[in-house]
Amino acid sequence: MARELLKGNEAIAEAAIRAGLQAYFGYPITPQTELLEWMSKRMPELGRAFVQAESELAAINMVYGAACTGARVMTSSSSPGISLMMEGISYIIGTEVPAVLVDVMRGGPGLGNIAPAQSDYNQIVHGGGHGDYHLIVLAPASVQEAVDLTVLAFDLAEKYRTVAVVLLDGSLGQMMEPAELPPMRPVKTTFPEWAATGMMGKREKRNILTSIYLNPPDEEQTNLRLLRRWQEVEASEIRFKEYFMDDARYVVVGFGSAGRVALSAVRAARAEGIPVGLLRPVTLSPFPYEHIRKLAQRVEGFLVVEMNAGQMLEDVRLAVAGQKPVEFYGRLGGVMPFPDEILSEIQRIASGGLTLEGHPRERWLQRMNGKN
Amino acid sequence: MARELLKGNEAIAEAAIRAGLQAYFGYPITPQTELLEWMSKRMPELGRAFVQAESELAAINMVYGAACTGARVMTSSSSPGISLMMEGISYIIGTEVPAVLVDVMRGGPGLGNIAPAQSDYNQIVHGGGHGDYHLIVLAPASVQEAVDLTVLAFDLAEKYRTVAVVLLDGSLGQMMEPAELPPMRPVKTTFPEWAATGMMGKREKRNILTSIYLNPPDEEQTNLRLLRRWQEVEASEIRFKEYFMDDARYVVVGFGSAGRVALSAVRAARAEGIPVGLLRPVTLSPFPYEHIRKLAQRVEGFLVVEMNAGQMLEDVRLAVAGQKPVEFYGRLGGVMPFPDEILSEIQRIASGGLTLEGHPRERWLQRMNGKN
Amino acid sequence: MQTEIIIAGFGGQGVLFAGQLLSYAAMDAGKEVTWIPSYGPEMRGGTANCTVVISDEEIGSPLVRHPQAVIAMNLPSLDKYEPLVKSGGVLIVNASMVNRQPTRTDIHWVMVPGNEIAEELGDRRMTNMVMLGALLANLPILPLEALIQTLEAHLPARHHRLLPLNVEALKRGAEYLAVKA
Amino acid sequence: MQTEIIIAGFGGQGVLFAGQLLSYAAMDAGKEVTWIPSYGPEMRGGTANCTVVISDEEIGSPLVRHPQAVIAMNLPSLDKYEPLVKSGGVLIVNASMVNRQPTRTDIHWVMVPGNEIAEELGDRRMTNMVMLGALLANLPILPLEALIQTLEAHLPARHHRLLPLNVEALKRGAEYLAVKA
Amino acid sequence: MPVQGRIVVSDLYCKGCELCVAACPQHVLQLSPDRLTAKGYHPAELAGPGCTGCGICAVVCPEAAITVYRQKMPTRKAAEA
Amino acid sequence: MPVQGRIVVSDLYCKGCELCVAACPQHVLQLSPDRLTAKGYHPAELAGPGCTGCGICAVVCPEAAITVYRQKMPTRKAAEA
Amino acid sequence: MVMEQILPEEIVYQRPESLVEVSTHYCPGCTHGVAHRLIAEVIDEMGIRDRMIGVASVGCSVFAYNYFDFDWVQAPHGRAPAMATGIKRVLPDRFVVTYQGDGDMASIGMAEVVHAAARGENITVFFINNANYGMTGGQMAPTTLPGQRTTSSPGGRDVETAGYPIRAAELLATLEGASYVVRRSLHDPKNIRLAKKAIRTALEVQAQGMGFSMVELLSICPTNWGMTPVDSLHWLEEHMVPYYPLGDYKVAPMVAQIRI
Amino acid sequence: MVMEQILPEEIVYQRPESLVEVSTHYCPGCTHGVAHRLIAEVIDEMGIRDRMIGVASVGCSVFAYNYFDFDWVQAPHGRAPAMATGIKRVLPDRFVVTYQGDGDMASIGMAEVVHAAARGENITVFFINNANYGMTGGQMAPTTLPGQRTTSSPGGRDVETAGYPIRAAELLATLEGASYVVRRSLHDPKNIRLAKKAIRTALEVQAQGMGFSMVELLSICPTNWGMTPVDSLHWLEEHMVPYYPLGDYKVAPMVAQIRI
Ligand SMILES: Cc1ncc(C[n+]2csc(CCOP(=O)(O)OP(=O)(O)O)c2C)c(N)n1
Ligand SMILES: Cc1ncc(C[n+]2csc(CCOP(=O)(O)OP(=O)(O)O)c2C)c(N)n1
Ligand code: SF4
Ligand code: SF4
Ligand code: SF4
Ligand code: SF4
Repeated sequence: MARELLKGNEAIAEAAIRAGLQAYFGYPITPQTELLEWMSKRMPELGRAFVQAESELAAINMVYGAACTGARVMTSSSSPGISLMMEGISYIIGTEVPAVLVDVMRGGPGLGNIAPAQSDYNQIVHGGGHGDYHLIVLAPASVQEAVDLTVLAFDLAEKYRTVAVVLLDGSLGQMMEPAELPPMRPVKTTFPEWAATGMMGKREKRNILTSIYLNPPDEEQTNLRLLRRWQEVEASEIRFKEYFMDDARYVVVGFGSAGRVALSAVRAARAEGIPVGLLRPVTLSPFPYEHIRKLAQRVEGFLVVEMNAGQMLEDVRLAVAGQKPVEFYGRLGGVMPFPDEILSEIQRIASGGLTLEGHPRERWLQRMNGKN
Repeated sequence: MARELLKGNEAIAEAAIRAGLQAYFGYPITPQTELLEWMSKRMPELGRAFVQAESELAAINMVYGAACTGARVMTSSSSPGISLMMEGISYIIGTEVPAVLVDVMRGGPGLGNIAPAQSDYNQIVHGGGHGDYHLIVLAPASVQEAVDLTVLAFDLAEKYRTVAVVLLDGSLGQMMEPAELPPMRPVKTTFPEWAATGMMGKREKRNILTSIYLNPPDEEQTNLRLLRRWQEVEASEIRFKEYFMDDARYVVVGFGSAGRVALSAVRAARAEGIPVGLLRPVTLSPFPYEHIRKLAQRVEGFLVVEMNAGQMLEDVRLAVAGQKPVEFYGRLGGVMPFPDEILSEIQRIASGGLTLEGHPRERWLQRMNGKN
Repeated sequence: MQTEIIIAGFGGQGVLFAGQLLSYAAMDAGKEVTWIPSYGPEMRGGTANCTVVISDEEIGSPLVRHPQAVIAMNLPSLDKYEPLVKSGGVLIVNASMVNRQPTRTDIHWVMVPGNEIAEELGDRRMTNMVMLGALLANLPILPLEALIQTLEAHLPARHHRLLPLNVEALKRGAEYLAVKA
Repeated sequence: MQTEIIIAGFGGQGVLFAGQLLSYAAMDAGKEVTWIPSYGPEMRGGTANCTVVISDEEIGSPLVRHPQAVIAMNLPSLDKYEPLVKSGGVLIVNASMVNRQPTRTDIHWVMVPGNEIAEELGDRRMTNMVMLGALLANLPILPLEALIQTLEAHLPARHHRLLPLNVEALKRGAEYLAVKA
Repeated sequence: MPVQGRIVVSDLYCKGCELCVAACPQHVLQLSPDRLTAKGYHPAELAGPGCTGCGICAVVCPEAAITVYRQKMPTRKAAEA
Repeated sequence: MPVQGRIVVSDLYCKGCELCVAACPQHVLQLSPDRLTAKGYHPAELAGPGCTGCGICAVVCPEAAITVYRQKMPTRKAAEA
Repeated sequence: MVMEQILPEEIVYQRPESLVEVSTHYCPGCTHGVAHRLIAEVIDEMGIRDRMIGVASVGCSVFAYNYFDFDWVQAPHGRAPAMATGIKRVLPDRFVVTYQGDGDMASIGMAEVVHAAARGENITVFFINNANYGMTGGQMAPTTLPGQRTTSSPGGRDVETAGYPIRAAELLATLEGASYVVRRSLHDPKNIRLAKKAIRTALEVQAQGMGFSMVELLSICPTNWGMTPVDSLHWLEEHMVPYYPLGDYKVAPMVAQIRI
Repeated sequence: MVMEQILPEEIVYQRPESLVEVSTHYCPGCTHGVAHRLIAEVIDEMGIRDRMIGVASVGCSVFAYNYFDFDWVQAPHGRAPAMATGIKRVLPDRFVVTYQGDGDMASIGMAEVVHAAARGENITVFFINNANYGMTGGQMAPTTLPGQRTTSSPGGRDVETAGYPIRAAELLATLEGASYVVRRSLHDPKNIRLAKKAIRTALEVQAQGMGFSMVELLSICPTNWGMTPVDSLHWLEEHMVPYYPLGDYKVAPMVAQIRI
């Protein structure tokens, strides 16, 4: 297929459709709305289900219902809307049915604004819903990657019977880039064994999909089963991209848009002869802890760059485990960093600005006192 | 005041009332319901506001509204209900108005069960709502502490204009213990400067309470202001309790009920001559990172005990930063550990079962394979 | 010094109240105490139990795997808790509701026909008090008098007419064993 | 090699479309390209701009502080972006909508009476094409021909009757400078 | 002579709620005074003759515990419950 | 002779939406063909004589941009808008 | 069910096939059981068990899935109509029903049921109105009567502060998308029979793709009302029926044509 | 406002004091502005500006607080009635009003408005029905008319899949707790005057502690409808008014006595 110039939101929508999406349920919210609008046009055209739900709460529960049939389903929203989905996400994972969720993040907290941000990281990656659970989080940094990861999200969600989230910020949702869409996969015509589809003369036993285990030991066993399945995910599904890492003595770590802004900065630093590389986690969950731990053995320090106040930072620090200094640079509330800001952080680090003392967030906050 | 035998849920309710609670909004959910029921009786008796909301979503937004007047307000719920409050919590924090929330945790994910659990730790402590924010989390381990921390929660919420959460598990909500209630404080009759109370001829300028900052740099400044306020909280409000720590070579870390079960185990271990102490964080946020970091310099290893799959564990690991081994023991889905289980973990550690390799959760999961 | 007691039976047999009374008495005696029930919808028409821990110092775990003492108000409770009583501990069985005796030899167990004694007193709801009396006669954590005072102090006024009967039931439970022994 | 272009003006001046056309052309020429708009409700009746980055390799930041080239369709855009153009860069100003000339001396700037030329062509909506033509004449990232082909390829069929006019506008924009120079 | 019927109450389901007893137009049902189900309820039973097989007990039984039998009347078809 | 009035349109508020123009029963309003507000709108204005000060323009104006004046009629009190 | 005697007997009533052969967790006398039985009977009669997908809600009926012998899912509190929508849109030829209490549907789930009705979603909602929250121990529901004592309205529902009960059938009937909205009661054999007819009609509405149907069933909660089951039925009749008039609140013209 | 001429002139209309002297962000001709003005006029007339607390919702009117000169809070999407409840319960003698769009109130916020009404919460809801989601760019709202094209019903609202519009006034009128529920329109001077009267009545209802009041105002969204403001008013009159009949849907007996 040829490359087309596609807007992130629309590219994700079309990629999902081509991945065999059977039903979409969503609610408008900037900067995600084009995704819903695309669906409102294309899904009925293709004879597939589209419902503009009355709210994000309803949308996630429509997804939950449809997911219980084993169909390929998704919803999408942005930060405040995602907060409303937390109960539903916890139920979906507790029921072990597959679903895909797209979060096009914007500035918060509260109503905030509609500018690009990455401040839902913790909410998505570390469980904004109640109970112990993990879900798969894919963080594209380009429209092409958004397309590819959307398709992957469906496959992973089904493989592990869990929720897969495509997590991006508003700028990527609004951006146009050339990308190649996948070929149209046929829509599934069969439903999995476990699904609630009506017995239809095909099964003797009814299927029950639920997340209650009133007896605590049963719930514990369920939790343990989910954890073991998560171990499989961790073993097989960690993905990341590296740039200029061969001889890197410093590593910038950033995901999504922050990662690609960092790429510009790393290139500029390389042009100045600074031996810095970039690690861009593609799966935020499972997170490349082990890879970073090993990296920490050979490099001199890390710079984590995010469009939030240092959320993934803590995961990097967990992985580095005190072996090497970690620094942080973040922009907040819908502000996107420019490459030159990151470049000067890299320069600072390369010229001795590394320490194992204190918390990188504190130092960053200190440096931010001057800004704006 | 004399000690009375009080049920956790009811003790919290009455403590809140005596702390000058002006309005309560909530929705029934086990194992928290007695709290709401107590309020339904006492608040009208005292001529204060009680509303059984139509949902947790409505409850948190009633709290939000009432908090905007500067009144002392609270809601309470349990895990799935708390998930529904995530958007509201993010707004309240973004608007910088004070409110108190009680989460009496139960087994999850999904509908789960009503047995005691601690699996909302991440949701509450690390931001289950969208956007960057911090809130204060207090974790009582006894009815008396529940009483005291409830009162404290109001004071801290007001002092820092944020949300303070009293986080406990169902067993503590249902448990009766002797406790002394605080004296009845008079209800506030004045409202703070910033509150939306109507101008009432007292102000020239209207007060607007909002969480939108459409211009990203404004939102960034707001975020930074909140972060700086959070630094003050971190500097002044960290609380924890220690037992047998003077000569401890191993440290068990556990909060709430898990912490007190661990106390029994630590005592038993001490009786066997094992030099183990207990650290029970009382504030989970701000978390005693620095204290644990320093402890790590003098002890040989840590055992984190939780009624979840290792959520606070990661905070302990962040604090320890690879200095010393950390082990984990957790029970899930509403199962409470017995002291003997923790004792045998302590014994295992004291007899050389410590390593810096791998992740403690993996090892624990391995050990759990045999259980039940 | 710490003592753990589990009181178990059907819902409606007053096991939660018996535990609360014990807890009140312990508190009044200046001890630390925790009372923790099984809870939830499964209670409805099902089994109920509570654990009481009495101690001189801050209490750790409110639940114990191996209690010092158990009152088993019915057969399922006997079946469930007999194996769990701490070696050397006490097991008080409501003989009226079970069809077997305990089999353990490393614990002190007694059979008390709780329902019958209560019915003799004219009120079957007193079974829990009878059993509690029997417990205290076998486990010297608190004097019977303390319990009676507590009952006087904490029984809601509207139930005060039941006080003498409760006291009598406690005493009869305690005596039954004295008599038997 | 990477080139960054910002096109800025009022909403309704077609700045987003001009950027998209440039992006399409870059893509058709086998380049990497990103197009990113300002977005949101503030657009309504307000200002609009987009940033286009064209490169031979994977593009990092889609936003740049100091673009290589700017088309300023109105005065606020001139005020905002003149200081930001990279030293040595290009600034194309819609002379019809501003009342001043740029003051920087370290950049190459040109004044193009976009609206007037478009009106001469009979359609004021062609202003964006005129300006784009002028840009390409000053910034040799893509031949004008490539843009025209792209226009032919991507303009929706229902707008095809507008094609000649668009082409003409592009050319006039490019020529204006040639003439002027 | 009225139609004759009988009912069978399943001990697995019956919870002794007495709704059938109260509803029976012939007043021929009772809770068994001595029998206990495995769950500890006194189940409903026919107290004596007179059941017409009208099925009203079954209509009100929340546990679907009752099977109703009626003497066959070859001439007219029994109305469905 | 009909009552005489006049209106003043505030350039700060007016967005040239034309609702007042369409609503004016005397057809004496227009959008200023040449004047532009700071926000870039052609504001409404009286196009000529004939305004009765009826206030209908103000009733429809979404921006509360119009102040309406009317010749004083000492004898009867003007109805409120 | 084996016939025990060889007599000229016929079975005039037996437990429906669509009910699983297990004892329920409901309290003795609870009319959740009656509602279950009626639904099962109708499903048996229509022969649609194989095409049924139930959506259980949160409330005493949370375990409904243990009692009906067909596929079930379990919804978050109040969200059953949304889940049902999700299922129905993927599998339009299945019968999708929700079974919801008054706390579930009329309190936390109000938005979802209103919008399912407004969309004319081709699902059926069985709404059990027992004037309180049963499962959590008898708190006030949106349907609790004025003055009614519950564990969260200990002085009796005070309409000044707690407002007035919601009549869900009347409310949903205002929606054009709703095709069949009725209220029935389970307090005596006659009304139980009428309830069953309504359940049948509702499922026929769904069978014929006519859109949203809802059957409200007045029900008892002897445990939390603190009455015997028999007294509860009387209380229902005396207090609830006057407040919640039985009847048909919306019968779309095409529905009126259904003959069952 | 300075009188420019010394003439026997009087001001018969001027900008209300309760409006702040700033230009709004609304599109030219948007009747959100008319609704604002009417509310401000009534507040001026009643002299209650000092006791007002507004609850802004999420939609084009999110910044309402910038335009009214009294205290405001800003609610999450759909939750304004819950916030208003919280405020009113703490400060029962203040005037608490919400200002909500149709997406906000009739879609995501359905449960909150229904329950505020059911509780008879002594607040006033101003409900701006413009048949689409303005702020997010003109998607379908629950009030979008059958066949109406929006950015999320590009082929026109298909009632088969998207269901039927919700008539919020009719729906809320079924609730006993609601005291005053009416629908008005802003499409011409006469209707604007009637709308103002309704706003006045609603606030009087609140002043007298009579409970929940809601004024639905049919409104235009020229930007997303893709029409001029003048054409939009005609479209409203021709298409919306027939679907959303103007009138009083609930006037509690005591409210009927209010004379303004
Ligand atoms: C989000 C959420 N809130 C609250 C609960 C607790 N809860 C369980 S059942 C129930 C009420 C059920 O009442 P109703 O719907 O009337 O059904 P009934 O039990 O009376 O049949 C509540 C509030 C929950 N599980 N989830
Ligand atoms: C939880 C949540 N969901 C979605 C949005 C996005 N959103 C903002 S305004 C709006 C719709 C507003 O429409 P309406 O209420 O009709 O008001 P109007 O703009 O038409 O005046 C939506 C969906 C949001 N801010 N929060
Ligand atoms: S109605 Fe059913 S459950 Fe109740 S007593 Fe009769 S047979 Fe038993
Ligand atoms: S109605 Fe108001 S805003 Fe519109 S043109 Fe007239 S004065 Fe201007
Ligand atoms: S609590 Fe009430 S509703 Fe629930 S099963 Fe018992 S009687 Fe039925
Ligand atoms: S988008 Fe529509 S509703 Fe919003 S301000 Fe513009 S015209 Fe008004």
